[in-house]
Amino acid sequence: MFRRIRNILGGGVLVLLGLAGTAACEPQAGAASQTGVDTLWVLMTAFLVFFMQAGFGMVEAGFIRAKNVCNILTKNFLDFCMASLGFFIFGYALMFGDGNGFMGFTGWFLSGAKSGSGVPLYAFWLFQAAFCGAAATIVAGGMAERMKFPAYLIYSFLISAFIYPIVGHWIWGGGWLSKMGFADFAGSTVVHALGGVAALVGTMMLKPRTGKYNADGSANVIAGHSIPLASLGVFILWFGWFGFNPGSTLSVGNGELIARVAINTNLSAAMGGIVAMATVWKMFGKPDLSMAMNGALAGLVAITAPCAFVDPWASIVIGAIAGGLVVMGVVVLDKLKIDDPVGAVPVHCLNGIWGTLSVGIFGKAALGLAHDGLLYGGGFKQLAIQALGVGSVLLFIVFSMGIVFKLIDIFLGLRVSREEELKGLDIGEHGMESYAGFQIFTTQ
Amino acid sequence: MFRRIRNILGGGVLVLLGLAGTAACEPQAGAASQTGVDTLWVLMTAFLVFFMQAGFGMVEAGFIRAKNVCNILTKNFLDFCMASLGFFIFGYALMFGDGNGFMGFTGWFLSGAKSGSGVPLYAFWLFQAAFCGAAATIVAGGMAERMKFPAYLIYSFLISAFIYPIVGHWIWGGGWLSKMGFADFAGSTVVHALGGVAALVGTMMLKPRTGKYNADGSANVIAGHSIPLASLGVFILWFGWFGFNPGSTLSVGNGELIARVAINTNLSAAMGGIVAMATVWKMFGKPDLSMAMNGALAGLVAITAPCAFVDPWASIVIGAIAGGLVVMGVVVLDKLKIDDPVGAVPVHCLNGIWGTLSVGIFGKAALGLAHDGLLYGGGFKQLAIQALGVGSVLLFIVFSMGIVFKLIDIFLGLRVSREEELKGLDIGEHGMESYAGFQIFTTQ
Amino acid sequence: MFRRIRNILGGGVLVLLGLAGTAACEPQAGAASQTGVDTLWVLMTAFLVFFMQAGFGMVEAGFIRAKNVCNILTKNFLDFCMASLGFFIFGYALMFGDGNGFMGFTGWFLSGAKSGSGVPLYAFWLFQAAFCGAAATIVAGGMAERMKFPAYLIYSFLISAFIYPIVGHWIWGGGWLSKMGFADFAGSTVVHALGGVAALVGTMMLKPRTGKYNADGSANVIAGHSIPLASLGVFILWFGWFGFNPGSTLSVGNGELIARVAINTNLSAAMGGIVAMATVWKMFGKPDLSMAMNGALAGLVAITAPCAFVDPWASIVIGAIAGGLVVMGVVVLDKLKIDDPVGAVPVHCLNGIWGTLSVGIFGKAALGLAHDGLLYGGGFKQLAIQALGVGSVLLFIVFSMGIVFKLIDIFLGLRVSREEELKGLDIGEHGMESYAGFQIFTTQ
Amino acid sequence: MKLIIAMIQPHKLPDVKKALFDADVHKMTVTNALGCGQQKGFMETYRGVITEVNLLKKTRIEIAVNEDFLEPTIEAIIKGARSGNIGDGKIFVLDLADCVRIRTGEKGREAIG
Amino acid sequence: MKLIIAMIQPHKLPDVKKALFDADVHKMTVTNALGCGQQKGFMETYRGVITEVNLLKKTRIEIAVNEDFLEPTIEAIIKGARSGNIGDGKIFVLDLADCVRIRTGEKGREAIG
Amino acid sequence: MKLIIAMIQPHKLPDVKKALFDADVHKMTVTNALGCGQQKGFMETYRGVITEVNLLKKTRIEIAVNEDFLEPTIEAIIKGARSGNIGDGKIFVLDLADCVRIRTGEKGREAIG
Ligand SMILES: Nc1ncnc2c1ncn2[C@@H]1O[C@H](COP(=O)(O)OP(=O)(O)O)[C@@H](O)[C@H]1O
Ligand SMILES: Nc1ncnc2c1ncn2[C@@H]1O[C@H](COP(=O)(O)OP(=O)(O)O)[C@@H](O)[C@H]1O
Ligand SMILES: Nc1ncnc2c1ncn2[C@@H]1O[C@H](COP(=O)(O)OP(=O)(O)O)[C@@H](O)[C@H]1O
Repeated sequence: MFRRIRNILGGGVLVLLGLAGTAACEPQAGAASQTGVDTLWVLMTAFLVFFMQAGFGMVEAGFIRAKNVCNILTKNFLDFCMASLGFFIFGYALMFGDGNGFMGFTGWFLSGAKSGSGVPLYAFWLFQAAFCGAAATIVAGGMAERMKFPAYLIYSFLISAFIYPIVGHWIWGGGWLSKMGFADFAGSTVVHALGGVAALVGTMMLKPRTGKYNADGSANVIAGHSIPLASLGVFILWFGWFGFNPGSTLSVGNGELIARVAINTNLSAAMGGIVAMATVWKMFGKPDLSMAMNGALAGLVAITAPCAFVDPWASIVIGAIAGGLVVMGVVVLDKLKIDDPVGAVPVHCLNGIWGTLSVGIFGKAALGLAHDGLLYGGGFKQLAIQALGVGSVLLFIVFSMGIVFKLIDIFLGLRVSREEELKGLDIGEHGMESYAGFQIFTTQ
Repeated sequence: MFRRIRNILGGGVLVLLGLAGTAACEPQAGAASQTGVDTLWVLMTAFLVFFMQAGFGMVEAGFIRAKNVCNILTKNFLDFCMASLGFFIFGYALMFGDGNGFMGFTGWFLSGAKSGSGVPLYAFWLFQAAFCGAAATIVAGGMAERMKFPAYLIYSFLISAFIYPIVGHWIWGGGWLSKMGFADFAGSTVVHALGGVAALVGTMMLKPRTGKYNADGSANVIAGHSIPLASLGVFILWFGWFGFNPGSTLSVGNGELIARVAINTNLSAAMGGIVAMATVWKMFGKPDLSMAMNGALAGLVAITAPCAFVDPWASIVIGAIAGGLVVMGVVVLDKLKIDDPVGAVPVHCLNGIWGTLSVGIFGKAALGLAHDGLLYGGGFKQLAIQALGVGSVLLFIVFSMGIVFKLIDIFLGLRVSREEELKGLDIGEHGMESYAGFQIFTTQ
Repeated sequence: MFRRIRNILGGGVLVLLGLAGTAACEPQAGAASQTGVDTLWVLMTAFLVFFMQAGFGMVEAGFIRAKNVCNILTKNFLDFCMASLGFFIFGYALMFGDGNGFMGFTGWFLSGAKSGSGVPLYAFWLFQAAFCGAAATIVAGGMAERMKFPAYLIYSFLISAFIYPIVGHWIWGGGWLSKMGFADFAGSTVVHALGGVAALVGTMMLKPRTGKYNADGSANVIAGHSIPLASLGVFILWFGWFGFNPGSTLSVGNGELIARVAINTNLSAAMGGIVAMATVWKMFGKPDLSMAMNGALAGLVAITAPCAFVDPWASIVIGAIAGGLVVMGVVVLDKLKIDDPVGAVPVHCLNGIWGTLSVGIFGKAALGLAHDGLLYGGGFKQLAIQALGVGSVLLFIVFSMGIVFKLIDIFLGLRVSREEELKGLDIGEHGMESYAGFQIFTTQ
Repeated sequence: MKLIIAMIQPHKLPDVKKALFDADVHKMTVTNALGCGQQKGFMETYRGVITEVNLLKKTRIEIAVNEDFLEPTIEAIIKGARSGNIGDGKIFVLDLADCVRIRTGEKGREAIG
Repeated sequence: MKLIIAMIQPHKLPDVKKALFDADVHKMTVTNALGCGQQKGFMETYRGVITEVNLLKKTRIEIAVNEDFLEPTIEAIIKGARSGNIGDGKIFVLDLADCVRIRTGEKGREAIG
Repeated sequence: MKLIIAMIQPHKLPDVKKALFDADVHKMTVTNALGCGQQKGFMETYRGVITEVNLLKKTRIEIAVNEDFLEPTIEAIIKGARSGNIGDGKIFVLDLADCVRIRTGEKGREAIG
């Protein structure tokens, strides 16, 4: 291997340099190349973001019944594959290609595409593709235990190849929102509000799971089949978020910025977990781990937009509010009889919105924001932009995903048959069981 | 995103630089900033250390009965949240603030706090906070399956906000032990001996689990409910330890030191696993995976203090001894009827001590130690300092944690009722099951 | 801690520098050392490769029956420990020591050993050792559910201490194949074809599991006991592969190369998953997750050799073919009544071969290859070398491992008794159950 | 006294329980079972092998009752479990020689309820 | 010959086994069950929804005995399983028409032990 | 009508099923059980503690048949389950007072098959 490297570093790389023609001026001997280090950083964090896929899978699987586990894991697995492909062929061009304020037009199949930052195109693409996959998979949880598999495949290709990239273009691709100074550092809106509201649309179209709500409107417990799986998943997500947010700097710089983003991410998550736990304990008499974990995720989602623009104390406040919001969200959804098995909507949609707005409240111009936030005397300027931005994204998604799901429903059907739902989608859709040999009550 | 970055790297960061005022002299164009790279390193390893939290959770959960899994996972999850908060408000100030040899007094809420190394304060804090969380969670395992949840919450806040930081100050915060030349590179004493002995105190106060020991003093098997979970956890811990030890260099330098720390960490763990497996096989006739895994963890704990000061062959010896020690430890504890469900005491306490002492035996002044170790003709100087250090920490913890647990016991009660223990803490404390639908014998 | 570092970075490291005598010329103040950054990169990726061990464990465990889970996990755990030890004592010397074209002779116990790249020896060793462990563990899956534990321990020491290093020397250690310009960037041949064919030899010697094939030659389903475990494992492997391939650059350079390797790795995996899913769906009527996951692994294995030498579009093609191959492979093996419980042979052997050959088809001299690939007008030159290389490795392994397994069989026996197989190896070999308390049907 | 053993479709358990409570039968023991009968199984496909699984998940209910409760209980089970499709299950009735309540040591008819 | 079926609290199984061995009854079959009776269930709370679970974990023991062993066995079970609290469980006795030992083909009384 | 309850070695289930089908008995209910009998258990060793596990995994089969099917069914079970070793298991036969097919409400002999 290393001998291969030798002559690559001899001939190869120079050639590469020639080919790729990066601006990076060669540092003097012995010193590391800045572009190299930034690429290392972007790749490492991209790997972490990729790993979140496992986190989503475990959380979603853990929170549903054993009879549908194989199905959700297949969706979760395939949507990342689909996203990689779709974002390679169409997505990147739409998101980062040259075009107008609404979408990009150049760089299909990455041919002739340009990197969106100082690092090489391929590294930048991988980082962005991992984000795209995350947005796609959020929906799986909300629509779990009753959505047809083929329908899901189509959905996941469409969202990652077209819908996500377009919104991404608005905000990160130099589109109209970014021009307005809308700030979403790592994707509270682009990834989470987008995925969360898509899940909301989808779960409402699907209708609740059989047996979730009683005639009198009261809800039943449909307990998740594996708390350890869910808990592992949450830790993996938290771990991955350290790639998601700090990596979004796309550059190491002198370390100040990445350090700030990292500490804010952690504090908000921790506080979200504590507050959610306290709230649910107070409201329902028991410290419910599933809620505490949702709370931490809520904190992570909320801090995603502001993480670079706020001080640690602010991230604690943002996380605390997120933790409360998520519990309320879960309760309200049940009141509205909207059945979201894993809490995708309260976590990603609700707190995606909250996080985006919080930039306008706690953000500091000194940290690179267009205007100071409300608390720093910047008035409502930034807050208004934030509201406009997230609002228009929500509208766009409700509209576009509404059509997508409707069409799929008409041509394929979104929901499995009642029999299949009772037997479980693992047997129905995949002809296999997730826990062969285990004795499991499928009475619910 | 990247456009945001642009103007951050334009305006923002410069401002940041101004604000933060790091010593880092700007490298010439094209070359990566050393501070930046060190920050990248510290953050990446901090993320790995954070991920160990998942490892602890899975190991502890896997080694106990299914009926208490949700409870231990909640403790494990919440204690990290608590640690983040407590270490932010009080802990960091006590540990790294200016003060006397016993504790620091400045930098509450990090306001006005200074970084303890070349990297930015926020990065340094995150790395330290992750360590603090690890120390706190060790105790959960030893006290598993019978400790009240609220009692645990209080404990975990106290240890991470006050007790751990004070000990940390002595050794890493410029306190009296560090002044004496006591060497604990990555925390065999600070984290592991501390957590392990706290677990010992706690488990002795709690008394054994119902049905663990028979009238005749013989012990019963209370088998862990999921070996795969435990095994996954051990791999995650091992993986995280590559952040725990190498990251403690807090700087990349020319790579020599981090490479040495990494190889030592790996060799000691591997050897610990092999020797523990061999020992248990010889003693009890079967190769018991749970012991082999404890052996690897023992090797990791033991090498944590010396990893920077010894040669690879020494780390193999250190690991081998650790592997033997852990098996003996488990056996002896059972003889003494001290019920430690997951082996927290043999792994963390016993080998934390061994690791700390081993510095005085195998350590080399040439590698940055105050005095050469016993084997390098340095005589007992270093060894004595090591013994004194770990000894005083043990005393301090036995004393302080003894009081903490006693007070909690008096005002809240430490242990759940016998009925609740029989039914399982998941139902009793959290009103939910960890494996809904699964048929599980709860006859034990 | 950090104070320790201070004087290390003061005195210590300089000493280290002296001792280790790396060529690295000191960069000017403020700039990061290139060697340091490369070491950081190699270590981080080595950690990821280590983590793959967990992935292998979970995949193998998930795909077999509950009664044998503890056994496979013990094998998987111990073989890494064995590999660390064996590769330290003998392996490295044989692989990277000075010697002839067939093997190296110098550097036993790393004493006097030289690093194979610009990074310090210890970092280089760790990276290589993690690879060695991966090769060893592949076999566990193919021989699962019926191989004696002691037999496995011996096997795993032999392969990692002697057989793997010799092949490694040929290709990465400056041996005869590397001299010929054989290109295997990250180990499609060295690690995967080698491990896969060893698994083939082993599983054929062991004979199929009782009840796998009927008198009439038809096969029975022996379902894996936990799809979530398997799915988690696949994600961990994919995650780890981002260390496996990009890390094999052993240097960050200006980022171009590591970025290329990373994107190729991801695209091939994603495409492999999609195609395998489609194929199995078409052939057997259901989208089988276990196959889709095997497909992604197949894509990863296949791209391992060419990842640095091809363009993204090519990696998509390579992955697609790999996805199809793996399904065919599984089907054919069943026809031949070769019982490979987890698909080790189709994934690692078949696609290790395919990946190695693909270099000769899609590879570009401009990217550091000796000759242009078939599609770039280089004719069959490179392809012939590739075929020769992988062919001779296969021969060598079939021969050497054949002897190893035969001898073990004669002196210890390879296979457990029929009774033990029926009861399960967990109880038979380890005297414990993997899921204590759970009700599991062991009727198969 | 009789011991009633019913094998039903798992997802019918909630309905059966409800029907039994309405017929105020409040005591029962439920176990998890696999059943093989007229109902045809499903095709399992795994790693390229297809087989029919004909042992299907069923739920088994045991209820000890006094004679006067026999009919109402059977009615209730049928009411709750019947869908009209193959696989609805069976009810078996056995003579119960004796019954003891462990807590009190009571025997026979009083011990049942 | 009789077939004794006992539903007990899971955590009482070790005691019951001990009591049975003392009464030298060494053969039994144990299954996992859910029971519903006087004993009130527990409140399950999950993601903001609270429901009562009234199917509680029980352990079901089957023992085939000859008449002369009937009483001692019942005694033993009561001895081991009784706590005096609601939920202790029940013992059901059925007439056993026949019994076969698969290994030897023996029938009737000899086959039981 | 009779109710046959057989406790067999788990790994014998496929053979027993086959034997039953050949004797064309196609309906049965299977449950997972733990058995304690002459067969000695195995030594469990975990974290330095060794204990004997004497509750071994067994499979429990319930088959309701009409008299004329009784013998053939017992034969079939023996044929499938017998290995000649201790632990092969037992077959218990109970009188079945009544049988109802939930789907149709049929009672007695017709309901069995
Ligand atoms: N003779 C029998 N003995 C034991 N269990 C039976 C018998 N007949 C039916 N069962 C149980 O009843 C279930 C439903 O029976 P099945 O024949 O599938 O439907 P139906 O009774 O509606 O024709 C079976 O799966 C089996 O568990
Ligand atoms: N009539 C019955 N039929 C079937 N099982 C019963 C019956 N009565 C009690 N059981 C079983 O016995 C268990 C204990 O009964 P319960 O009424 O709760 O306590 P107790 O018998 O002490 O009043 C129940 O959970 C149930 O499993
Ligand atoms: N008297 C009995 N009552 C209940 N179950 C029994 C009885 N005798 C045997 N069994 C069941 O049959 C199984 C096999 O019995 P065992 O005595 O081990 O073998 P064998 O019957 O060949 O002597 C036991 O594990 C138990 O489940």
